[in-house]
Amino acid sequence: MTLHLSIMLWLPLALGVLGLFAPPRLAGRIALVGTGLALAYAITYVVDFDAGGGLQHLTDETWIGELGISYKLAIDGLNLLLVALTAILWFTCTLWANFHEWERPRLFYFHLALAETAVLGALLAQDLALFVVFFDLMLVPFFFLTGMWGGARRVQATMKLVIYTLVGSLLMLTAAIATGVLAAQGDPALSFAFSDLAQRPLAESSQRWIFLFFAAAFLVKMPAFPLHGWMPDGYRAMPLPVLGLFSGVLSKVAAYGFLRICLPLFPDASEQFQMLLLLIALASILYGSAMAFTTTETRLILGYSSVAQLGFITLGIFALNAQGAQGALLQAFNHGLVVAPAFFIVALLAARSQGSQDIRDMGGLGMRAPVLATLFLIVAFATLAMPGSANFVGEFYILLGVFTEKIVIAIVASAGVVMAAFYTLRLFITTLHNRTGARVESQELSFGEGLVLVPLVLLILAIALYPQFGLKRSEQAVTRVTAPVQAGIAERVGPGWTRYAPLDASGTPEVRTR
Amino acid sequence: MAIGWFLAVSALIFTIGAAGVLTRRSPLVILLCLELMLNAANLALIAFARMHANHDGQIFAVIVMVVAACEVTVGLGVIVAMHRRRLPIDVDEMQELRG
Amino acid sequence: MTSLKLFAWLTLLFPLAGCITIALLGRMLPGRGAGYVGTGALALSFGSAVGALLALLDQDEHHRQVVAVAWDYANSAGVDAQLSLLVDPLSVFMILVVSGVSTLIHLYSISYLDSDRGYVRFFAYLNYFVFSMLLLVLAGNFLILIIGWAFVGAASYLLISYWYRRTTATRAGTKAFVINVLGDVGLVLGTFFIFTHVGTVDFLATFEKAPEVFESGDGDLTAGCILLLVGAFAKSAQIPLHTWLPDAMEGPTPVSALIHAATMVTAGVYLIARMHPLFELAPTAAGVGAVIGCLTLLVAGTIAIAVTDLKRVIAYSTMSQIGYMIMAVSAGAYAAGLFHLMTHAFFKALLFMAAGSVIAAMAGQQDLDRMGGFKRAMPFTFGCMVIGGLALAGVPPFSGFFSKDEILLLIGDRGGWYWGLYVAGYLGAFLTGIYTFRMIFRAFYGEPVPEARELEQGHMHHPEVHKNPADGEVEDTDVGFPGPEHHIAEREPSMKVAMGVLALLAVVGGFLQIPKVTHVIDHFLEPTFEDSALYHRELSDGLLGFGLLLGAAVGIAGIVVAYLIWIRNPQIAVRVRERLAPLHRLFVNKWYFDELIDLLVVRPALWFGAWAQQTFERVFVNGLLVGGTTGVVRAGSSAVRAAQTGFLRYYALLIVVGMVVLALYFLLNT
Amino acid sequence: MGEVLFFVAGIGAVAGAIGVVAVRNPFYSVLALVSHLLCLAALFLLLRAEFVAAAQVVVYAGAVMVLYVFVVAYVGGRDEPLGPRAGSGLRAVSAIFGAALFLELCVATLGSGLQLIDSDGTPAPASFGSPEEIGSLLLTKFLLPFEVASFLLLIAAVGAVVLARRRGGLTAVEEQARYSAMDILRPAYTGTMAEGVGGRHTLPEATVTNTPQEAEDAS
Repeated sequence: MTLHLSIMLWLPLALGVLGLFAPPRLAGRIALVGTGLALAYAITYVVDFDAGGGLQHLTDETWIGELGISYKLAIDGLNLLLVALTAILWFTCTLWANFHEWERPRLFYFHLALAETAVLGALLAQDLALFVVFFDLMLVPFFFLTGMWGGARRVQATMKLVIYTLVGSLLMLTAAIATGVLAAQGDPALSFAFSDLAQRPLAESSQRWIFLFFAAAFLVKMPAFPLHGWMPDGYRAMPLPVLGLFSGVLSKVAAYGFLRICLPLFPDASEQFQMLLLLIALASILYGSAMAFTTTETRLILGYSSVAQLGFITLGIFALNAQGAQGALLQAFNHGLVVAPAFFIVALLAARSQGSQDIRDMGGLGMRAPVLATLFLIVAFATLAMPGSANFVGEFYILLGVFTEKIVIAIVASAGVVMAAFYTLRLFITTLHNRTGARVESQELSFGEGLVLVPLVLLILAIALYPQFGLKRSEQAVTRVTAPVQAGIAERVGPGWTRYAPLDASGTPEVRTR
Repeated sequence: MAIGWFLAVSALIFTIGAAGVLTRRSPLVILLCLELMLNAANLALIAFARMHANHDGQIFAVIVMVVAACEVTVGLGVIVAMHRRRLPIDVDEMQELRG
Repeated sequence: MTSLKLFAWLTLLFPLAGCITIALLGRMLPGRGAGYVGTGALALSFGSAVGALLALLDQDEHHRQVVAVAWDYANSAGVDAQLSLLVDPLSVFMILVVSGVSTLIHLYSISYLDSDRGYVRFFAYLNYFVFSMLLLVLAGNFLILIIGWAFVGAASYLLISYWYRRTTATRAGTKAFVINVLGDVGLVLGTFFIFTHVGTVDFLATFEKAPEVFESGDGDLTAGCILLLVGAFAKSAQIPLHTWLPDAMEGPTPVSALIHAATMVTAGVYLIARMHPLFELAPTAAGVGAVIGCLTLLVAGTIAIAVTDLKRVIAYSTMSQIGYMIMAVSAGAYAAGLFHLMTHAFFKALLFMAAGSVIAAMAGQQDLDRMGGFKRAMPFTFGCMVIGGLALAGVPPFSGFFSKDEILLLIGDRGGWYWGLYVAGYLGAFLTGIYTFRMIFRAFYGEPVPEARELEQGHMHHPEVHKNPADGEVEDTDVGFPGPEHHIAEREPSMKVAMGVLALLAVVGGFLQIPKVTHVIDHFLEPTFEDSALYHRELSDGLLGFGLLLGAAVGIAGIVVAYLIWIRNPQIAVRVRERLAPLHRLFVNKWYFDELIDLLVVRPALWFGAWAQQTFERVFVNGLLVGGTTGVVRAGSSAVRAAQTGFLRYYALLIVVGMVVLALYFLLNT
Repeated sequence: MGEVLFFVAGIGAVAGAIGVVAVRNPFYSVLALVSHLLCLAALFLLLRAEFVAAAQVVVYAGAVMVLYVFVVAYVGGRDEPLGPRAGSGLRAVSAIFGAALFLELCVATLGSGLQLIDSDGTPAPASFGSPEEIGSLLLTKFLLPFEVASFLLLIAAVGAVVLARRRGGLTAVEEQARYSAMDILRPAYTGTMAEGVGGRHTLPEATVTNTPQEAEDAS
């Protein structure tokens, strides 16, 4: 029972509130201190993490006793990487924001800080109700950040975003309440803690609709095809650091939700709807890729590529085995780490071509900017999951996981890898290479821009050299998360249920690890 | 005199006040009608206090008077502000809430 | 043991260190500093490779497979990938070839690219490429192999698109990269097929388990091996994934020499040789490889006769030669295939360097139609070109003769349908003779062109306006094109040294393995192929003698035909072209492979993208889903809005009504 | 005596109420309300609520109504058309529901079956409803509501001043451009209390005169 997680969780918000009362030009610095302290905490957790232990740094207090809602926070292998990702990206995005002028800065940084607290809360929560509260709280700051500091047509974009995600959130709220109430039927004490819910399996019929409700909420947030209608407008309108955070972190919280809630709590439904979710993921991959190589707006290319990448992550999750989940988790971390600098770079490119977001107006931007070009190259290669990047390891695990379950889907999905190579290179070449665009001025990175980008890129390189760092820390958690589904499948089909089961030394197919 | 009579008078005054709120157009008069309704409630409260020989109802009435005074002050302030801004002193002219 | 591992790591790390040093500090180095640093790093790497060779030879015959592990790379959830190197005769052989040839090509590039503004970038890329290639051949498991595989693809892209201001170059780079990624995906899926059965990605463990797990001809193994072949074909430019290689000639000539002739494109050969325990268990897959290799060598040979771009002729020749190698290793002639890989690296790099020298003299112009008569102006280049050409055509005693003929002999020895491949191989050898000397005769003989005349008088030709030779586009800035100056071998000692060494190797390289006389390669590689059923084969003397004679005759016949057509009587060429117009059109258009792939893959993908963008997104996502949602919300809100009249008294009435109803409810309930 | 008084006062109260609603001129409405309040005070006395009756007369009929009269005089006590602009249907519906409300109230109170409803009430001590009793209750049992009510009055007074103040200071557009946390304490469009009572117009002018030199002198 420690206070540390609570401190980490509320620190950004506390400093955000402090910033409200500070002079406007100090607000950004104060928010930076808040995110920096959270980052320091996150680093400590990552270093301190015990790969073999379960929930760590547990905080468990009764919040609303009558409803069985507790204030329960903990770190485990499942959320460790994402907490680190959140802290890293928030710090860099705040740093980025600090180099720019904002209207009403105090309010801006306050919302930014509030958003970090909300996301960290959703990730750390070990109680379903608490998760739902924080998950919905995430929407509030992003509503204001997009609506007040956004670009053209921000009101329309905000409305779309809010309506889409609110519908999802309402479904999720209903489903969460139903989960708690239905689970407590045999047992009088209502409880929303994940650990309790996991021990009170639901009937298969109720699992089914509850699962679909949760899935809808998560798929909208990701966004997955065909629920991505808010994405183009939203991505066009969001101010840049916010966009990096939204695409880099928020979509991952949805993927995390699948792993934390759907798989362990609704194993039967997960198995039943596996094919549906796999097909949605596959459609996201193919559709997102196809859109990414036809659209000419830089932000949308990255946006649709995110749709495709999240398709891969979903694919990994619904392989329903440890390899797929492991890959999905690693990929969530990697994609977040990659997409944020990609958005920064896209913003830099837009600034160098007089604000245009269209690749047809760009070209030759790399001519006088070798550092920018190198950074973009590394980020681009990581985005397209080139082997050697940690993204590749993630995709390798994902495809391997799906391959052992549904071989055809894995083979079709791998077409997405080829398409990713094409659209990423297209983005890279049409902006940095080729003939210089008419209104383009090639210019090297400024010091501040380098300060934000270089550490991120170094981090990408570091994790590429040693992806085991993330894998080792999450292995136990993903095995635990997929165990109920695997147990269910094994029970139904019996041992050696797939001919692609790994063999043990004696050459007989071994039963999958529980 | 039986308590029931007082209550009947209270009900009558309350209804008259409500009718006034519903029919009059001047916000000033509407405020007056609200006073009527509050006073009707006061009368009922005091009647019940007498019925049980308990002071609580009277205290209630005093508090209601305070609230009524507050409401009057703020309401009149609004009317004065409206007048300052040369807005029509007519509730039918104000349809800001129309969807 | 430890010194062997150390040398292997050093071989790998020197180019990486060189790349990082050049990238970070290159701009501070004066003049050709970056070039010297890059070449120095490569020379150290080659030294380490030699060290590794010596250390390996010190090992006992049966302990020549050493795994060097650095750290866990991805070791969880059943996957057991470590960052490990497999040092055995095969990989040491490969690192020797790669680092050796690379060092020479670096040396050549020091002068050749001297006036390019991207000098530093070029050497950083080139070092990165060598690092990647060494990683590929040293990889100790599938994951690391795939990483090296993709890294060389990326390096290849970067170097093809090196003159990034040219749209032709960036387009060629994209094409190469995408096709290579396709190969990566094939490799990944192939790995899955194998991994799901053997449960490990480590090479040695896989090879050890494979015979236990798979029966010969197992369906999954065949599928896996064919997918591995997809990777090999994409990288080694075999039909139908070869279309990127000719386009890759957009890159600077040293790049063509190093990546697209000597090293990277032969990775497919290495892959099949490395996977030989698997391919021997999946004979169908091996057969596919042999047939495709054979087809490629014929198709590429025919195209090489027809195209007029100097570098593309050599590129198609490369395709064709790799066809021989793929055919060889697929048919079990491992040592012969790898031997040819080595000799090919020598003479093909030499040919490209010589071609680069000619192109420099032509100020970037690559069209054979506009060349001629360079023999007197560039004697050294001419000499190198002829040595390379003779080696390529397989004229004894040049290196190509021994390696190519050993391949064909071993294939003929397999018997059965392999006889078809045997015959096709000799047909290909005949074509090789023709196109090689067509190229040499047209560039060096005949009436000297103005550029050649100028050079004879001691002046290099310099165009007034710099243009992209591929599409005539004028270069608009000072970066991203070859630069104003050009450098030829006759004037640059470093180019001369590099070409001279390679010419020497192209002449004597074949003596390493003369049938019945020397068996250096065979013996050296034996530990790797110890368990192979096809490795230890003895050829009968009759076949051997007949094959060697036939090989020499076919090569020389090709040269004679070329001489008759292009020197003796140039009208023959025109007449043949007219007589066989449809065939010529087919060859010049490269058998329409580009068009076919365009029709089958690119267009449908683009069409789907456009459809998704313009129709689906608008109608379904925006119209139905977004529009539907907002429509429902809007209809609901307008219904509620009708109730909002804005009249204060109306709201008051609603309150009264509510009160009445509520009171009524309670009254009725009591 | 009690009955007579009840009927006189009751009829007076109802008549006053009808007067408030029916008269067209707001000024007369106020006067009618005053008479209504006085009659009501008499009814309070009959119910032995002496303190409340007194407060009713002094505070309500006296102070509050004076405020009304002032405002009516300030705004201009013009006659207003009684007919509603918004459809006559509203009027009919109002009448129906008004009548229904009255009926329901009567049924609810008179038909409730309360035992004491037909009596004169529980016998009470002589001191019932006296200022002492009410006073001691207000300061003991009902201390908190009492204090809250006084605070509410204070807020209402301040609010009225803010609402009715003379406008000055920043223009609306400028104010809207800058939001800060201080807005919670001093919302936009409000200005300062000083402005409200018509004193200094803007705060900055007053502070600008404070030069560093003066500040030093002051310390």
